[in-house]
Amino acid sequence: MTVVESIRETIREEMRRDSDIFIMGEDIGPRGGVFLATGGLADEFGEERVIDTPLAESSIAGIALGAAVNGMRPIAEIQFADFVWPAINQLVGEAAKVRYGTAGRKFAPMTVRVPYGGGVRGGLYHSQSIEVLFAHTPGLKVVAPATPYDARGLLRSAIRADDPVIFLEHKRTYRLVRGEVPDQEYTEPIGRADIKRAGRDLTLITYGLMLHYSLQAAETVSASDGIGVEVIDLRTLRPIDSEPILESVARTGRALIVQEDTPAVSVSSEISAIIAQHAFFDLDAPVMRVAPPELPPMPFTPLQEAEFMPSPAKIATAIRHLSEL
Amino acid sequence: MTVVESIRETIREEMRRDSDIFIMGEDIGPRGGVFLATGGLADEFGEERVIDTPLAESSIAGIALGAAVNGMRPIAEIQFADFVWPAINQLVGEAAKVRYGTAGRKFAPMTVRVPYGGGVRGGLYHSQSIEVLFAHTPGLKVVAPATPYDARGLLRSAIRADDPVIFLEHKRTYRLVRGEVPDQEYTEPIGRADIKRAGRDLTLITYGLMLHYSLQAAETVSASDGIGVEVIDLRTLRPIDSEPILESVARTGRALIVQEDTPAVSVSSEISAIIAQHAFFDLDAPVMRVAPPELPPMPFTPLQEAEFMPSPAKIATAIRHLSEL
Amino acid sequence: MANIGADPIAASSPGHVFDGLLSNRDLLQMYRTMRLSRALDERIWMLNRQGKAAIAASAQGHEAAQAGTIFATDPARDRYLIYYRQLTAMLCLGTTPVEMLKQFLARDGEIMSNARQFPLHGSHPRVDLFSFSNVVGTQLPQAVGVALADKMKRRDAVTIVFFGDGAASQGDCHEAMNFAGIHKVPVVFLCENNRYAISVPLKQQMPIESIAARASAYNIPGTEVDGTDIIASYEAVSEAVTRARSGNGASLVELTVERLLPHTTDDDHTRYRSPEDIEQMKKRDPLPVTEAILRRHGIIDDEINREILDWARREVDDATHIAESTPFPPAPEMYHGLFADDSEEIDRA
Amino acid sequence: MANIGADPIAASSPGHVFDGLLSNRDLLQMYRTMRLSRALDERIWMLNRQGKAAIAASAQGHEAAQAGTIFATDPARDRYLIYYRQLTAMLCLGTTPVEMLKQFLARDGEIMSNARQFPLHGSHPRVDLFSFSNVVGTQLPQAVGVALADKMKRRDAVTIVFFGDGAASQGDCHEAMNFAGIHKVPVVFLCENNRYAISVPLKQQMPIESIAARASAYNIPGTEVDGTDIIASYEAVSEAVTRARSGNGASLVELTVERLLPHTTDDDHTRYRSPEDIEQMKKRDPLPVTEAILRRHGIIDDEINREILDWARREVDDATHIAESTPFPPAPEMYHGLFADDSEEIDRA
Ligand SMILES: Cc1ncc(C[n+]2csc(CCOP(=O)(O)OP(=O)(O)O)c2C)c(N)n1
Ligand SMILES: Cc1ncc(C[n+]2csc(CCOP(=O)(O)OP(=O)(O)O)c2C)c(N)n1
Ligand SMILES: [Mg+2]
Ligand SMILES: [Mg+2]
Repeated sequence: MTVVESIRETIREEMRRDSDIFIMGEDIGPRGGVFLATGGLADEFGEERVIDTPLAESSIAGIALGAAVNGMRPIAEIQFADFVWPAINQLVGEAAKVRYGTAGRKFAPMTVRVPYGGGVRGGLYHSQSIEVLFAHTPGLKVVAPATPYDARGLLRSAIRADDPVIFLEHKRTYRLVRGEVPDQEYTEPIGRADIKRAGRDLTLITYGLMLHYSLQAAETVSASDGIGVEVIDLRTLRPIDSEPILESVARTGRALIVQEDTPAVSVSSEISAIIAQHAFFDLDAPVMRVAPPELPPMPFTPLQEAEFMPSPAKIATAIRHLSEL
Repeated sequence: MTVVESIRETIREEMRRDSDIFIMGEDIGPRGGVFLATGGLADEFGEERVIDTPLAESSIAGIALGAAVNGMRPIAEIQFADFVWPAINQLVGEAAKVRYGTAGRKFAPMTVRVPYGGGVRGGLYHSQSIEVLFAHTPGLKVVAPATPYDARGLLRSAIRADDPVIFLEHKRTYRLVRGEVPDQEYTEPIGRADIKRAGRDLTLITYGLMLHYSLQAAETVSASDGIGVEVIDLRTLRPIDSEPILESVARTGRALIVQEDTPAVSVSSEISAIIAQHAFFDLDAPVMRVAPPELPPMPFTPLQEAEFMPSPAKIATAIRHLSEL
Repeated sequence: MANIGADPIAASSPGHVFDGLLSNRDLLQMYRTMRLSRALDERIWMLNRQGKAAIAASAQGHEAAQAGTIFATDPARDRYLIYYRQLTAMLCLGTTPVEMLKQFLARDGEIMSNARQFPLHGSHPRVDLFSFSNVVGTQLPQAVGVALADKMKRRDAVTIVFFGDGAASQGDCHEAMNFAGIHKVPVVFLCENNRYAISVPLKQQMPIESIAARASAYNIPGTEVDGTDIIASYEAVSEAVTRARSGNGASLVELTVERLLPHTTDDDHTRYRSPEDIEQMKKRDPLPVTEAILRRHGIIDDEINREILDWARREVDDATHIAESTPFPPAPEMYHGLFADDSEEIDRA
Repeated sequence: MANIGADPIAASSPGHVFDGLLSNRDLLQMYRTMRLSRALDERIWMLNRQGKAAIAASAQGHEAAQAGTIFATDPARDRYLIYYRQLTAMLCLGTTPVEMLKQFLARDGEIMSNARQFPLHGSHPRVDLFSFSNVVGTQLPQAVGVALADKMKRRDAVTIVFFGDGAASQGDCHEAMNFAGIHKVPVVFLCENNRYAISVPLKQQMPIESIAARASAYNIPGTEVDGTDIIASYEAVSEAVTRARSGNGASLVELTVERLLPHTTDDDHTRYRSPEDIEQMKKRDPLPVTEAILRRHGIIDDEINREILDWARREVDDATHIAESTPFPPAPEMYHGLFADDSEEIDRA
């Protein structure tokens, strides 16, 4: 099953289970969403539970928030992450603070699905990574699965959570990444990283599409240089699960963080800070990062998009470099 | 002269110098701004160059952007940082990418003044620190002066810059902080940190109001424990000036980052990451941070606001702790 | 006050054909609450001047509009998204003076947010009411979402969302009214137009005179009413509420009022309001206007009015005493309630 | 084509009293450009199907509206904020087929952003035109700012900002029109209403039929015109431009058109458009409509029309050849031009 199929089927099952769940967004109805993540749902659940909204992201978020505090469990789709900016006020300014600001009396069980990421010839406005602000904001949970299995388990947890969850779906993984997904119902806990590959020599921390590129790179360097890379998939960007990272670095003494987002003041900065504070005496080498240049993500023209994106080859090079320090 | 006076006089002088400069925002006209940062300017320059706008931050930013690309040098005021969220789309989504996205043909010489920060009994919506997303975004420059001298020199540079500058003014420093400001015209370069206090034992990196709390703490520990703290004022949050930080850490072997913003995925994370990567072999101890808890900044009620804010005492404790590691 | 009949009257003030069900008692109750609101409002301003209340926005001038509005709704089933200028509405909804003062003094047990937020922000223990933030305009799409949920669940509840003329300039106002118009959700957009957004006068906020005139852009009814007239306000809101309750969707009601005091205790409106403007607006103080209506209907006389004024002052004095003798919430309390699962530990500062 | 007179005629199509100055030659020029646009549009779609163009949004159905609009403006002094569906407008503004194809093929020397952006995004080397982003609606406040600058500097320039029916739902649309109404800036809000925002039909986007009807909320004139009628479009825009030029401020012109193809090459509109809807809309293809007008005025006959069609195909064939044989921009070029001061080195990936 692909990532997008697993998301669609999870939404379908949850909507069958709980009539308080409804979905809203642009083109999610008869069109089935521009990525078909909601394909067929309008037919099954009708237009009252599958609402095609006007082109207005702030109200998509604000209306979902209002419905959530009044007993519903909305799943809002922002068509592309690049268009989440108009909704920031309602998500970061409002939704994140509802429970805290009412001393626990009101709360917002809402899930905001945000397809993000590049390597899809999306240019400056269909390629963005937008996790930084959400991952910084107290009151939000931010999930970024990379496999069909994790997407399904984490989306279930997100939909059932009683607080707002920003659910990040990497567009490039939608159809590219396939994987086994058990039929029986299961959930994956929000806030838990997952070791996707064991290794003794170096700890690589990543998420999203970069997980797959990193796993490729890990195979390459293990074959070519016999370097054992432990690959940790963050899966949740807020709260960050530091235990497995620190535990792994304690064993390997080397940490490499790989992300698609630009590096300055980002998730990779925080991982590095956590390691530099809590695993300092375990480190044998500097904490290194693989990330794009400090430019707006990302040029439309192919040679430049390729230059911009981290690749398995670039990651492998960084691994070799770090293991020699 | 206070910080707010130095800002007001700088705007006045620049507007006298260059007729392309105009200011816009809520209540900046006859009211003179809610902090009086634009007091008297409407009288001097008239309502065509001092525009009281409707209550609509997205259009404040978008209109300033449009005017900037058409030859003007707008200075837009967002009344409180907590209300910048509706403008994110026009600032981060649009303004930051104008020059890059037109291959250099169009550009936006605009300054966006954003009063931010807490310790002013502002509660959850008049206390926020909002620098993270701006500091993360390629195409923006982000300035956060802490003294009247720096505010004046950096605001001049911001207004004269040919690219968008987010100019962060800490509300608590407005009247609290006084300092000498030369009469003759001068500028301070954007992108340069400044060593505000020399010290041999520990490097403290900070900005904004926390600079002043950190300097107090530095005096305390030097008197009480003879610890020599070097205090670096970032002044610019994008691009971050790493040289003086690395150079200082190379001498002290210890780094403490102090910020008012919540720590996860923040400016302090990036400083820590820079040190962990480029000064690793100089470090004698973990890179530590002083920052508030991971809660929405910040409770209105006084005991909780005090608990939330880093204080000179908390900073002094952290300095002592780190210098014993 | 046994001498006041409770039987409905055909109340009428010049220019109004009143066909509602306001009884003498209702009108008296409204008036008493307005007097209480005014007395409390004046006390709060004083507490700020004494350095005890960090900040306050005054409801003075908005009292009739708010009383008329709340009395046209049903607190037992309706929902309210308020903003900071709604002291009178809060009192009409049964909030006590002590509860209000604890907000301004940020004391322990404050009902809306346990003093984490500014006064009038948070939610209410007895009424379905909230104001999540100080960010002007955000409540409008939220209200539409609240009403959408009720529509989906076929619940008999109307959502009243309050906003000022300033909020009408926000993109969120457009998006909210547009969606409400499309989906016919049971919401009443209640604009208290006091002609100023802090210092910005209406003519610099919008190129038209009336916000209600925009209702047609969203295919909803819009009415502009004199918000100093408590009966007119009551009637206009009643109609909108009835419309929403009977499944006919949203309405926009604009109540024109005066902001008798500066924007907040931090403001000085002589910087931007002309002496004439200030003089003129005082003539539209809703309290004397309402007092006159009640006198005309023989609901109050000098004696009763004095009783009411004395009662209001006593209430406020007692409440001030209680609130001031209440401690601040302890610091550690702030570490709780960020998430449903409180076990997710927040590291101490 | 020497057999075509250039002298002005009283052009008229059913229902229009034409008092503009469109000459035969103008009409012919418009029609030729529309034919070129259509041929180029079809070629671009084909290049996408061949895997050579990553994405394309088609102007098919919008040609008359765009030609009529551009001919009512003055490219030498006016300013244009466009969006992605404006191939015809770009050609009317003098952009060549090669320049357009390089955008869709992301080739070196692409004029708008050197292929950093999607087609039709960036700016123009010869016309003051830009489209900074794909974020629908953002251009509206930006256009107001552009026009505000011209007003401040007393420059004789009108800003035309194009947007779709979908963009009208954005808060930015409200904020932009409100400010434009207050400050009377020289801007024309030009809505190409094709009744769909991707798959969302008008009735789910707004509770009213016409976007122009909202103009009154901003105290600006609003007109709705059949955008398949090139003369009507020209007239409506001329009036708005004249108004702006003479210092009377903003206008909203809504041109109703059809989107003849799916939203983009990634879309399949049979998922959400009924066969009847698709059949109906084809009847409003502006090309046959315009051809008929020109034939009626004796501006073209079969022979001239064939010449035009052949010319358009040749132009597109030649352009395709040139564009396809142009290389992609080299990778290192991406590291330049983030800031005025390019010396601020960007570390290589
Ligand atoms: C988004 C946003 N921008 C600015 C502010 C600062 N501010 C607080 S109240 C106010 C004026 C509101 O005016 P109006 O909506 O008319 O309400 P009124 O105070 O007049 O009752 C402003 C600008 C804010 N709270 N939120
Ligand atoms: C803010 C934003 N949200 C969503 C999108 C995705 N999107 C691109 S075009 C479009 C529909 C636009 O419809 P309309 O404005 O009517 O223009 P049309 O394509 O019909 O000409 C959408 C939803 C976007 N580009 N920007
Ligand atoms: Mg007002
Ligand atoms: Mg459309």
